[in-house]
Amino acid sequence: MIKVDRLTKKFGGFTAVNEASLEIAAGSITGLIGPNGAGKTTLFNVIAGVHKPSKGHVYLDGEDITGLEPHALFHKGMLRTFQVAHEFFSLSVRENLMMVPDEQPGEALWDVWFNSAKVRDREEQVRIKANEVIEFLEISHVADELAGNLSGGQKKLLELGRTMMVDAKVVFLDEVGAGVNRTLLNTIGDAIIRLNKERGYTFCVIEHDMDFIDKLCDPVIVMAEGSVLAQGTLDEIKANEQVIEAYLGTGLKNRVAS
Amino acid sequence: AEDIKIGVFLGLTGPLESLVANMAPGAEAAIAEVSASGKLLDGSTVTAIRADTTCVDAAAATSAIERLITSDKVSGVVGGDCSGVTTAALTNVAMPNGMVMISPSATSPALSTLEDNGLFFRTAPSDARQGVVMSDILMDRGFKEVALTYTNNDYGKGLADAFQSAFEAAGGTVTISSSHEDNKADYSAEVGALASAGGEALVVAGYLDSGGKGVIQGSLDTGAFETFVLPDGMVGASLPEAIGSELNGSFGQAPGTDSEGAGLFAEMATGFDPTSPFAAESYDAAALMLLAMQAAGSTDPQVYKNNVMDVANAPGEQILPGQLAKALEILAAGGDVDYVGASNVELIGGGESAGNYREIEIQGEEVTTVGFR
Amino acid sequence: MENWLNAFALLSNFVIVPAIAYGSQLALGALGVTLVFGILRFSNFAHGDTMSLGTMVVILFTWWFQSMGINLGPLPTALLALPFGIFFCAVFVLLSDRFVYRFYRAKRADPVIYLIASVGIMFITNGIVRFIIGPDDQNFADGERFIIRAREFKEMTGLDQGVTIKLSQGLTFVTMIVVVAALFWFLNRTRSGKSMRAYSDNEDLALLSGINPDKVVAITWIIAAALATIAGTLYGLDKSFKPFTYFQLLLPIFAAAIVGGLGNPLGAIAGGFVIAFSEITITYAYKRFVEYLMPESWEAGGLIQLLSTDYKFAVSFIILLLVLLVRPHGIFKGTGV
Amino acid sequence: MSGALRNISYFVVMTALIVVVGQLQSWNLALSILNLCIISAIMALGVNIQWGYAGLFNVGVMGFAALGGLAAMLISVPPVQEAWAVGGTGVLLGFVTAIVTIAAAVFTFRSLARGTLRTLAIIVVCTLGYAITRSVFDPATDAIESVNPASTGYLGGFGLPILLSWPVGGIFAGCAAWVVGKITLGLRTDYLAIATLGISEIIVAMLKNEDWMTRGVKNVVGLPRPVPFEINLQQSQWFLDLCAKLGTAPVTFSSIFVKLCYAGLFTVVLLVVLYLSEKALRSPWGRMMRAIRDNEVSSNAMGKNIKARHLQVFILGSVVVGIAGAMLTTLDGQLTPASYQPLRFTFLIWVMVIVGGSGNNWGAVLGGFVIWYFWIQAEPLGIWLMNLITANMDAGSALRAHLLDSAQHMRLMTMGLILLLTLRFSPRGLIPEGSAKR
Amino acid sequence: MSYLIGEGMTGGYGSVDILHDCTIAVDKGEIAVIVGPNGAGKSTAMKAVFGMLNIHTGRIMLDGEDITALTPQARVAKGMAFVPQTNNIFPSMSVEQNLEMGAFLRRDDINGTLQEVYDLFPILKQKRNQNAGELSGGQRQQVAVGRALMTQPKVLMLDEPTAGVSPIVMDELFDLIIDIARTGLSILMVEQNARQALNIADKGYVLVQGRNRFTDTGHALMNNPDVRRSFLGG
Ligand SMILES: Nc1ncnc2c1ncn2[C@@H]1O[C@H](COP(=O)(O)OP(=O)(O)OP(=O)(O)O)[C@@H](O)[C@H]1O
Ligand SMILES: Nc1ncnc2c1ncn2[C@@H]1O[C@H](COP(=O)(O)OP(=O)(O)OP(=O)(O)O)[C@@H](O)[C@H]1O
Ligand SMILES: [Mg+2]
Ligand SMILES: [Mg+2]
Repeated sequence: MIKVDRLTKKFGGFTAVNEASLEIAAGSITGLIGPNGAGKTTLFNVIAGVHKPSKGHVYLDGEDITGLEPHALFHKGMLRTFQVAHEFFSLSVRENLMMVPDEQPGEALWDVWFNSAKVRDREEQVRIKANEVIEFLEISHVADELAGNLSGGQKKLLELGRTMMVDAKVVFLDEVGAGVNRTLLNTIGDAIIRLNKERGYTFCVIEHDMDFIDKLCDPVIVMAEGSVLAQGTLDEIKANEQVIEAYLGTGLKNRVAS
Repeated sequence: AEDIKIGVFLGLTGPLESLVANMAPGAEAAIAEVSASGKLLDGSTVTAIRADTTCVDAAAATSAIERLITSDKVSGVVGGDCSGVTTAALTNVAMPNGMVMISPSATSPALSTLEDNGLFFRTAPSDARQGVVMSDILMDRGFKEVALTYTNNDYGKGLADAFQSAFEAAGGTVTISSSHEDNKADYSAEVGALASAGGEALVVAGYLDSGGKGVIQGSLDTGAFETFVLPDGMVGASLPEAIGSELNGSFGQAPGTDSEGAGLFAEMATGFDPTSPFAAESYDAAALMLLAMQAAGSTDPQVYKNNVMDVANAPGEQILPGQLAKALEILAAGGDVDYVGASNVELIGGGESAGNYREIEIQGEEVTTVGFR
Repeated sequence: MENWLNAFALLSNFVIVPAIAYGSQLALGALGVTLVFGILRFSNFAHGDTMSLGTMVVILFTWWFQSMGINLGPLPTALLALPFGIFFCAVFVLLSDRFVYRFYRAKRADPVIYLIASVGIMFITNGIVRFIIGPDDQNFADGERFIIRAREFKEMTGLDQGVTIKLSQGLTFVTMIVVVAALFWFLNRTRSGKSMRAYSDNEDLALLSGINPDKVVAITWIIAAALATIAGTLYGLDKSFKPFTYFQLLLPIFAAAIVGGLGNPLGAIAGGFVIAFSEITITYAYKRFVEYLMPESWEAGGLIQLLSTDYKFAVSFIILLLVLLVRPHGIFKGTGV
Repeated sequence: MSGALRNISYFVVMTALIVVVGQLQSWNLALSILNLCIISAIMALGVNIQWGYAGLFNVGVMGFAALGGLAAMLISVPPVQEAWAVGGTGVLLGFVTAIVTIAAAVFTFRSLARGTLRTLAIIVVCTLGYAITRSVFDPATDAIESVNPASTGYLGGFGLPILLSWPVGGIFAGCAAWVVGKITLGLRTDYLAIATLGISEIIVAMLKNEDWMTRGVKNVVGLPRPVPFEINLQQSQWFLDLCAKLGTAPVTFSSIFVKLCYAGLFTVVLLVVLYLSEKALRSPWGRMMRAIRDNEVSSNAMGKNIKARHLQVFILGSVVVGIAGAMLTTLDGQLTPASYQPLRFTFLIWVMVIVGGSGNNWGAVLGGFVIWYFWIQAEPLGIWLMNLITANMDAGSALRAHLLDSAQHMRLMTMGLILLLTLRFSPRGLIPEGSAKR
Repeated sequence: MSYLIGEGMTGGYGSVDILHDCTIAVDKGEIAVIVGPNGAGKSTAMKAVFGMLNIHTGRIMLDGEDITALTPQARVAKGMAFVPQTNNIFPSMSVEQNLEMGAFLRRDDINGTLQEVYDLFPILKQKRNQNAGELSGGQRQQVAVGRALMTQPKVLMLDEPTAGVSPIVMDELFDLIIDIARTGLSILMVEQNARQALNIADKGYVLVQGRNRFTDTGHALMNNPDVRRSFLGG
């Protein structure tokens, strides 16, 4: 579904992504892991059109989408979350979700001024959808709170919630789990699996929580220093010496006995 | 006897505020003089009420004069200053309310033809006349080629246009005519362009404490010009004071036939600079208005508007600054006066100053009158 | 050869020297704006009037010194009065911070609120200055006026064209260099300077590092007041002092600070020069200059002026636009709110 | 006090303030203030659309208002036949060559590949075009400007009803906004601010210096009015009859009548603009705009086309400002290019928006009213204040004289104080964003 | 009495209280961990302890001294250090300057500590001259923790220090925290990687809706099935 072909991204003299090539199969939940600074987020940003690549191409279903604007990619069914939450701070939580759906008649001034009925109908549908998502993310009690006043983890949930507002083809999740309560994260994981199974969404997930990766992802791609280091099932990856050294480590050295 | 109020409607804030700082007290001096004399309309007192034209904001000026006329209930308005706000105030407020306005400084030729129901007068001559006078002075002094800079408002532009056509008609050449904006940070660009165009002298149709001064200073410093031609907005004691001996030899003209009125005015002025441009005209505007009331025996603008021309012009006894009490007496006795005042007022046509000029030259760092035109 | 020298002298006299002097003046003003923006993160519209307030105090002290017969010989007496001006200006600015800005800081207000509040302060300062010294033009320069005069230059070199350099121009230029160097050193090398940068970067975290925000703010204001007074005084010495002009100075100063890159001291200088040079070079009439460079017989048909001085302001803004289109954050990358 | 109640009470107090002026000073003054309050409110709405909805820091308000003013003049003034005769064709030809030049430049840009050649070709095309344009344009404008310069010296306008100029003013401003937006909307806040400020200065510089079009600093006075002239009213019988019936003096009432006519027209515009703005703000469109303002990166990722939306809102706001500009010139009855000063036309409007409460239409309207009211009333207030202070002073004292003499400068100070006090007590504006909503 | 106590804290950001009589304490050489669902008030409690938020009842005691009225910067001078959950770096200062700012109040030579931080987070040494705002999420987190370590505090408060850092760095961080605690410092941290954190904790707090729900030793909480199911992800 997504094919990344020898993609390079440089910031000044520094190469954040270096000739990375990978593929995300349609219908898969692909994990993307790697040490801090490996270039995972940068890769996402290039795919999603936030950064222009220095070299290389990105294809969506065979179509070259390199360098398209993010809003154009959204219309092609590609959604993403941000590692650092990018909430709309002066909108309420519900409004944050309601602004997402595409081609709302209420976003054209003509309809707003002269076709209120149509606007109202659609608005009602969107509101229902938003309430479902809020319910699911267990943030009903802050549904009317300004998003800027949410706790760190709630913002991450909202970030995820926005991708659930529309029917997407492929969703990129950048560390949705960081800062999210583990019990809730399990529920989120279940939802992702369900969306994947029932609706056929493709996911690409960056995470540092191996339990979460374990639960969801197959295959897993490991990045290091801008390039793809390894690829395979999680078990294969866990056995990979290089990956252990660069990323996974061997656990706590000096545990305290209580 | 009543308590008469006169509006002083000038740009107390805004680009002309530094000139107005001397104009408003000028007008108030005449008002105070008349009030103190106790001879106006059986011992009426007169008070001045200030209002701000802002010089540039027509909307604010309109509201300000609206307040003067409809709320403070003034019997006449001395002002406005800048032509833009003056026309707005006149057409939108003064005319509908039948109020007399005497402007000390709106010199735009366009005001001559504006329909005013006989309510508008001015003690400053129209630029058209001054342009011709200035051209004559230059020709007589043998200047054939000058550079010209003017402040980019109706006063400067009007004067520059009038001068240029007169000068060129007389066979002179204007090497460059370029505008400058007042109160700006720097005039090097203007000086550079003027210097490059060259000329025997630089005509500066600006204001003496603002862009005009800046351009002269810059030209002297860089050695671009040595002689400057100074029209009324540039004539005042503060200019040679600020610039110093280098200005000696520059010349120009200002309204007035003899220096007597101006001299008297200078003596009586306290707390403001009587030689500042339009200060004398302001005094005259106020004096004229009050004398007209006395002549008409009424403070109703619709009545006394017909007396303004009479008191301003011959026949009658000549009245100088400081002699307002005398004039009031004469008028009360049914006599006739010819108000000369500080700037030698002579009104013609549609109620504007005839434009008699004294030719001045800067000698020994002072403005000296060297002749009359 | 002589023609070339003459041409160069001509250009120096009418373009290069004035542009450098004017550029330095703008740069000094822009430094104050840029500093407040860099540390306190808002565009301070009161800066022009702060300049006029500081200068007013300097003038009053200068007059007092002059009346007592104290002077600095060839240098203007105003330099002696400068510390007093800075002191009073700083007191005023600190008071305005205490009674106005501090409240919004506690509220975490939007930068635009500070901006509008600074408009309020501008009006008030404006009123105070006109109240004390009046709206008139004031002269307070004394001492030597010129470093070199056009006439002397011609005698010295035997050229047709002279070059004038005023003492005030020289002073401004030197001061500008010194002030920028000092500011740069202060911000990057001293503890206080670093704490100021940290504060501007992340106010909360600055607290967590033990930085006292009140002190940072106070230092910023004191430096801004000093910069304003110095800039205002030098400007007044070179031109003259008139409150309204200082208010009008605000625009080119902001333009300079922004083309240079807001919040960056070097940017203020670059910006000042960009504005000054574009104003002067584009509206200069190159007729004489070209005549020197061309063969004897050649005579210029017109003034060879790219644009009339009517559009002087417009020109500097067009240049500004062009710069911003190429470098959206100014010449030296500035910060943006 | 609940939010809604407080907001209503603000408007009640504002009305009361105007009534007080009517009672204590004069109704003429009160109406004159009211009319400008309405115009200010419309301008503030325009700025609020840009800043409050979308966070676009447009400091070029002055330029758009000036374009509106230009429209008022061009639409209403009768053409100057003589000027058209001597220079009309030249000017039109000049426009044609200018357009051809731009077209040629665009064509060159499109047809050549990126590189030095293209740059050079474009420079050549532009220089040539500029030279040719100037060579047809300059003689024509010179000719026009020398036609009776003291009273005309320009082409005049179209001699149409001046009311038509209000929408046209909006269109002028909108077209300019399109160009400006295309160029500058990529810039961030303060940089956008100075860019728009610069453009507005350029627009005003053109109005001031292109005498063939606007008479420049010589002003065009005596524009036709959409309402009757007071003098005519004072002479018409029906009006005198009406006065007799109402028992008022014809002179005073004629002024009041005219002002009421204006007030009626302005109110209609204000209500229409306010209705449309409110509707837009409370719609998904408004929500999207606020989202864009909060975070461009993520709203872009949510499928919103930031550039297009910014351009849209920039144009909308500018149109509103342009309409208000045309209305103002209509009310003044003259086009005074020199009166377009940033302090008055840009910063004052900004003060209105912020004091009123940015992001809230009612706030912008209230801000327009409050600030304009005090902008005018600060003068008598300042004088009154000074009189109060000096009341107990020795009549001859120099300090007293000085204080009274400086009263006018107290006007700005009073304004400053009012501004700071309002902001102090409602730091997010009198009617903050969102307060009327939930 | 514990070294640092936030006792009976009640308060919030505006009119609504977020914390309700919440108590958090940590002793010398101890590690205390706060866990709980998102929005429970964990970060709020930390801020309250650091004086970045008004509490209307309750008090904060440090080493027996009531510091409730002190400003945050004064608490820093008393030897407290805090890594907030968000906005925890100076984005337009370089990594090294960020670390230097941590040592702002120190007058002694900071090079030793700087070296220790670089040893702990080698990537930061590589990036020392880069602006912190240009770092990856995990790298920023390392800068934030590094900055706090630079203060050489007596109490170290960390709000989700391991969010977004890779497993290997997380392990090292926990190792370090244990080491630090052994030198006699008090450590108070919020964690969502709760099992790892409780594993090394002497004391654990479970906060729900601004109230203390469970308080016990780390291991006891880990082994409490209720806690596991509801808060630790099973
Ligand atoms: N704007 C930028 N300018 C310069 N360098 C950058 C910029 N953005 C990222 N980098 C560098 O690129 C590298 C890759 O960063 P990226 O954010 O992609 O890492 P990551 O794999 O997502 O790490 P993490 O797991 O910590 O989020 C990092 O070393 C970072 O310092
Ligand atoms: N600045 C603020 N203004 C108003 N309310 C806030 C603010 N910050 C947080 N809140 C509210 O306070 C509650 C507690 O927030 P807090 O940040 O303490 O949660 P937390 O326990 O740290 O959660 P997380 O694990 O998600 O970080 C939340 O419901 C949040 O909406
Ligand atoms: Mg990342
Ligand atoms: Mg938290």
